[in-house]
Amino acid sequence: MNYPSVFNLTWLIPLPTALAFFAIILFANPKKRLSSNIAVGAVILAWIMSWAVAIVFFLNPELTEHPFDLSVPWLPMGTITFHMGVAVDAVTAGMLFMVGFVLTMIFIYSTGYMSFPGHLDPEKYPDAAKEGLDPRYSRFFAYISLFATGMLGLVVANNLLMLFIFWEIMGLCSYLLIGFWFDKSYPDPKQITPKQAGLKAFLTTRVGDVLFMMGLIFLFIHAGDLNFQAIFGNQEFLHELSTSTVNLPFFGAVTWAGLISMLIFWGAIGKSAQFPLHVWLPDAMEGPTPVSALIHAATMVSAGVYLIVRMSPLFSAAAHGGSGVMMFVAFIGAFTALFAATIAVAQKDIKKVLAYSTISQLGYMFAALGIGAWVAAIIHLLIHAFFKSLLFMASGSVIHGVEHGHHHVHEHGEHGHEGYFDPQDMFNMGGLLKRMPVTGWTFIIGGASLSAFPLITAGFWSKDEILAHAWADGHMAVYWTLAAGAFLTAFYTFRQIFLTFFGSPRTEAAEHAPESVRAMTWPLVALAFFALFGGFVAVPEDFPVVGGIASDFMAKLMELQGEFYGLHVAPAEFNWTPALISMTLALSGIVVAWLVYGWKPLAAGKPDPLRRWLGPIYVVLENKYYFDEFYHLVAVRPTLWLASFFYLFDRGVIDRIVNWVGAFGRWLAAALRKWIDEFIIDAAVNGAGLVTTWTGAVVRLIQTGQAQNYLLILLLSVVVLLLLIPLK
Amino acid sequence: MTVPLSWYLIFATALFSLGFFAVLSRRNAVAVLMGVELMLNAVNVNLVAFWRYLTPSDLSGQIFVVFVFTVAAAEAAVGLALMISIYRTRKTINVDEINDLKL
Amino acid sequence: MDLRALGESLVAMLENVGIPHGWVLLINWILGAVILLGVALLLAIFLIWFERKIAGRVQDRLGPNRVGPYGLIQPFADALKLLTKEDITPDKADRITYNLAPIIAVFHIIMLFAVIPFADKVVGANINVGILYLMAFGALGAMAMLMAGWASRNKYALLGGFRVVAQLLSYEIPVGLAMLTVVLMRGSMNLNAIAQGQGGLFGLGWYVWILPAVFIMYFVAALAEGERAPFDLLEAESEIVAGYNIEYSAMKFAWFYLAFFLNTWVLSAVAVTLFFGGWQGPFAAQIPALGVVYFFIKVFIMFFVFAWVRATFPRLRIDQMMSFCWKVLVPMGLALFLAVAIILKLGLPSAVTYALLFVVNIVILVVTLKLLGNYTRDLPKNKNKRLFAPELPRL
Amino acid sequence: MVGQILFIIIAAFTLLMGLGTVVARNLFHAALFLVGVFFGIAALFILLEAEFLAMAQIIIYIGAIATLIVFAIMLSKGMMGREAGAYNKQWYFAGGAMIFFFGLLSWLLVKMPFAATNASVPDDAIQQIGSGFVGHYVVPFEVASVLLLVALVGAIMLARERN
Repeated sequence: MNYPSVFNLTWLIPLPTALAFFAIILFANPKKRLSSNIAVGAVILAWIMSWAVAIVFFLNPELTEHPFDLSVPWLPMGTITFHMGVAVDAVTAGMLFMVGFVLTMIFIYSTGYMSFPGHLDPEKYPDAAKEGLDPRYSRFFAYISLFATGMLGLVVANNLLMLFIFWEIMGLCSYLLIGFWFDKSYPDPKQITPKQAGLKAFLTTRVGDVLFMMGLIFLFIHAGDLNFQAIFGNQEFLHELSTSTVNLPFFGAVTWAGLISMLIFWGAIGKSAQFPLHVWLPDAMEGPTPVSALIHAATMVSAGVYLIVRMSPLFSAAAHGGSGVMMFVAFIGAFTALFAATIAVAQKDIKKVLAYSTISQLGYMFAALGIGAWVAAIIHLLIHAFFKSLLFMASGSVIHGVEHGHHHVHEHGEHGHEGYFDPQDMFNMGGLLKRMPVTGWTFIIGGASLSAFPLITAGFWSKDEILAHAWADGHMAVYWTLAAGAFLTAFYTFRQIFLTFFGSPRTEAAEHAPESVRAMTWPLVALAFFALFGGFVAVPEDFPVVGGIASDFMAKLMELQGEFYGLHVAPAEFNWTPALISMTLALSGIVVAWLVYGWKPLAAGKPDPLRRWLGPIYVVLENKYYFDEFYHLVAVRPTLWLASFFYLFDRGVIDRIVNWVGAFGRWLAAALRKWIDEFIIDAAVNGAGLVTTWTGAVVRLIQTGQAQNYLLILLLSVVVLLLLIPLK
Repeated sequence: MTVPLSWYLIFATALFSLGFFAVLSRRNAVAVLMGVELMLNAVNVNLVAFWRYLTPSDLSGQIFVVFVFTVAAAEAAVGLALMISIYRTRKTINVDEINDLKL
Repeated sequence: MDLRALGESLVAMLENVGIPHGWVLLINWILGAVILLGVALLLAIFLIWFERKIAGRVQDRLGPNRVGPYGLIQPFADALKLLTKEDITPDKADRITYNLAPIIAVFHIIMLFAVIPFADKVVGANINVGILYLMAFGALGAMAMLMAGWASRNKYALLGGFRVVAQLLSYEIPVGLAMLTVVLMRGSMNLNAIAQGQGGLFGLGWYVWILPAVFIMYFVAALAEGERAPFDLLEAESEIVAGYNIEYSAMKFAWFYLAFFLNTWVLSAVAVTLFFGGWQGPFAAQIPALGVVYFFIKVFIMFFVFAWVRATFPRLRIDQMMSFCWKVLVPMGLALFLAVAIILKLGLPSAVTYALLFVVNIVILVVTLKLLGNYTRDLPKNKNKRLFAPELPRL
Repeated sequence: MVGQILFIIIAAFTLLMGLGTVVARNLFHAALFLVGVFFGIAALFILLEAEFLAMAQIIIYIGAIATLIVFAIMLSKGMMGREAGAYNKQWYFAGGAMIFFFGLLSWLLVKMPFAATNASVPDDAIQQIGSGFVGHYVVPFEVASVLLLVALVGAIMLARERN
């Protein structure tokens, strides 16, 4: 198979950003603008290369039959040599297309966003305040460059070990970036600070990652290799894995395939913030908004979905072997989709709504994977990344604007501190569409796409595909759960839009909010393009009217790739019933949102009307079903209690034993010193010293200190050695 | 290939011996350095001769000669710099007057 | 008429006489060497006249015009004069080295003639490391001048010798980079193969169209390698009187003079071979003798440009010259080399590759000139900076 | 036959130059003799059909190393130390040892059997060397380049005037 030579660039894709990371931390750190220029330049290079690879792949669908794979030996381990390398198949190409572009947009956006933050005291950082940039501006770009390396590396990796390494790099970056403003604190002690949020995210995902690594180890024991094509190209091996069983305590006999895929799925649950490990993602919104867009919407959280997509042959083998793991995936996905959507309804923080919406949308993807709708999951993954990063970045722009408005009022208006002002609270906004037209309209486009506004948005096509599959394959429970989720999605999205952009400003800050700088608005426009038209790569062929004129090349490509991996994904037959139901639900969600928030805009200081209507349910939703409190009770408290118990045990029992042993040893040593040390050892040491002195006095005569003299002796020794050859 | 391999080897041995003699007995450090260069060249001749006569199809011999070139270049640069530095502090580069190895 | 036939018939003739093959080859080689030597010496005589004539015209004079028609015999008269002059060797000079230096100076240039392809197959030694050979024997020139400078026992000569090392070794790097880029382009170090690779109608395949920036880099560096103005710091009479050859007189001086002109001619010949298609021209493939004609025409045009530059530009300061090499030419050369290597590795169709190479060359050239311009311009931030001021890092 | 004569001429020339390098009292002359040795070795390389190495030998040894040595000698007149003898106290002993060493090694080499082949050099030898550097020997090649860089920086640091 001859590959287009541009594929040789693949292994270079993660490199520019990695170099940028080192260049920034080692050299460019003191120069803020230089750092951001390095990072943006690197990511643009990566973008160009990834698009080159992706587009060449799209133009040659026959490559799905021969995914590109390039390996070099890496770790020799006994008889097995571990290879590292890169691979390109349709999934990789799609991901490269999305990741490269979104990363670039977010990097550019960040150059505008990371201005001097409101929570810092300008007098403490005079230089940074004068420049108007965050004091840790360079560090931010170093981190996101490293993050970009992790994401691009994860996408192009051709084996699970490399994938895991990049996965963990992203985990580290996520921790560093969520806690980026680690010195920020709030007047309310119960509100989570960035430092705590970072720690929480890191520890929560760790639970999933440990299980994921166990899955990897089991897989490696069985396969002896972690290369994707080596594992998935080997049908016999997969079959064997799905038939051989292992006895587990509590669970009884399960197949190896089922166990491994379950463990790996837990990794994805942690990374993609699915129930029950979803708690970290909303709090991760404490990080800067580009980070939320980058990590917690477009790329990192979708890595979990990507992982399951990659491992699909294993999952389907497990399902064939009678394991319920696919059902579990579908259940977790569908449940999370609805569950997170309900929480999103009652949030007042503009980013938290989006965070829960992300969890919910990832749930859709997992549900799709669980019912075997492989193609629909990937397409929704790609399109979701575009519109969700758009939404996050637009919300960041809004926050920026409101914060600026606040400062404006603060400086020019009355000088008294009127208490803590939360620029992220939607109830402090309103009427922003007039003040920030670009942000507003792009946000509305993204929101429409998220709510699956029929026909003209990308989100409609991808989400509809999932629902159509659920209906066509007879997964009614999944279908109705997701459909209910779709209604809620439309509702909370437009609740957000009406609260933020329509009506009249509810605070002075909102009244004076300026439009953001161009570095921030242009990426929004670029992403809005994809949020609107990105869906036309996967319009079902038999969809009335539109199907005839739009394209579905991406879906076709993914189907071909699925065939190659032995996954038979037939496109769902078009059926009016589910399509009409989902369209109606989406539109009615929008209408309900308009009736509640748009018809009569909320006045300043008024509470959310939902609170009156839903009563206690609203309180439960507002508190996220008390999950944090529950975990605190179940996991954190017992751990702390155990720790203090062990501390006391350590002090009372173990330390005492150790001290006794020590005292005995000292007594013994004193006794021995008196008898053995003085008469035997000291005498021997002194004797050795005397002998050394005497020998040295003789031997020093041949030390002349002249290198040539020593060399001569060396030569003579060589001559003697040579003489030994003929004498032998 | 009318020249026997042993001629090259004897030639290289002679050159090596000359170089080694310079290293052993010249007083001036620059002359010692030149002796080292002679030795390295003798080694190169051996490498190339063995390559040509024993394994002409495998070019590792030539590649090693190139590595010797690099090392020789580095050696000359650092060696001369050392001599200049030593001359600056001790006003001599006569090797037998530099006997700091002896305490 | 086929020039190759001449050599073959000679070999056949000698073998018919009954001389063993090995000796015939030896005789053939020696004969070829003698012919090349003759060509080189005659050429030098003509070149001196040519350059003096051009310099005269540029400076609004007539140039040599007394001896012979158009002054053509003038160089012979000069040579005669130099031969009859007194041959002085300074008292304290190192005699052997002093006398060896001019010999090596001419010898290394004549050695270079061996690999220049005058026409297809009309080459002294058609070796496959031709470019390396050029660089290797080119480097010997520095040695000759160093010897001359040291052996004269004159401080100006010694200073000239130092300048030789600094200048020639530094400028060998851009010259080498330019040659390497061409080698990369052609995939061969054989000079004849490089000339053959530049076919195409009306010289469209010449590398100068594909790699214009590389050619410009080569040309500038070749000016310095040939010790020609504006880089003739080695014999800057206003600074070090006459540089390394200050003590030389009579015929020994003439040797240096000869080497200087032949060096320029060889540099032009290499430029023509690498960038202007060598002997390529209409019908050169059918009639090899035409190749020689084309080659000489091109080389003389190139030589004319060299002479033109020499007669026109003033001399640079030594620190400017060194910084120009290390801060402008070397980075530019590295960038070009890298860019060409990457583009060739992409495996695009050849037309696209050539277009891309051209564009990249122009871009690198423009960027270099732009940076250069920014340094030269009288900007406020450049107030306290001299152009190419030698700033050593404080460690 | 011609090859043998050529070899003898070149080898004799090279050894003579080598002797000159070792015995010349004037360091500048020794350096010039050294250039002669390098030249002779390059000629031997050509005789051994290693043209690439011959050219590299001239470029690196004559163009760079010898020039560097000559330059260093010219720069530091006081370093030459003419007043004292050229050899140290152990020179006669070293000379004897060297002659013995040479005789012994030559005898061993002549005695030792080497399986010389008559195979010819591959046509694409230079290409093979090139691809060897970026293929099988890429790590040593990179290490060598780093070594050169380190030597460059080190030499500058060492030779710099300190004040």
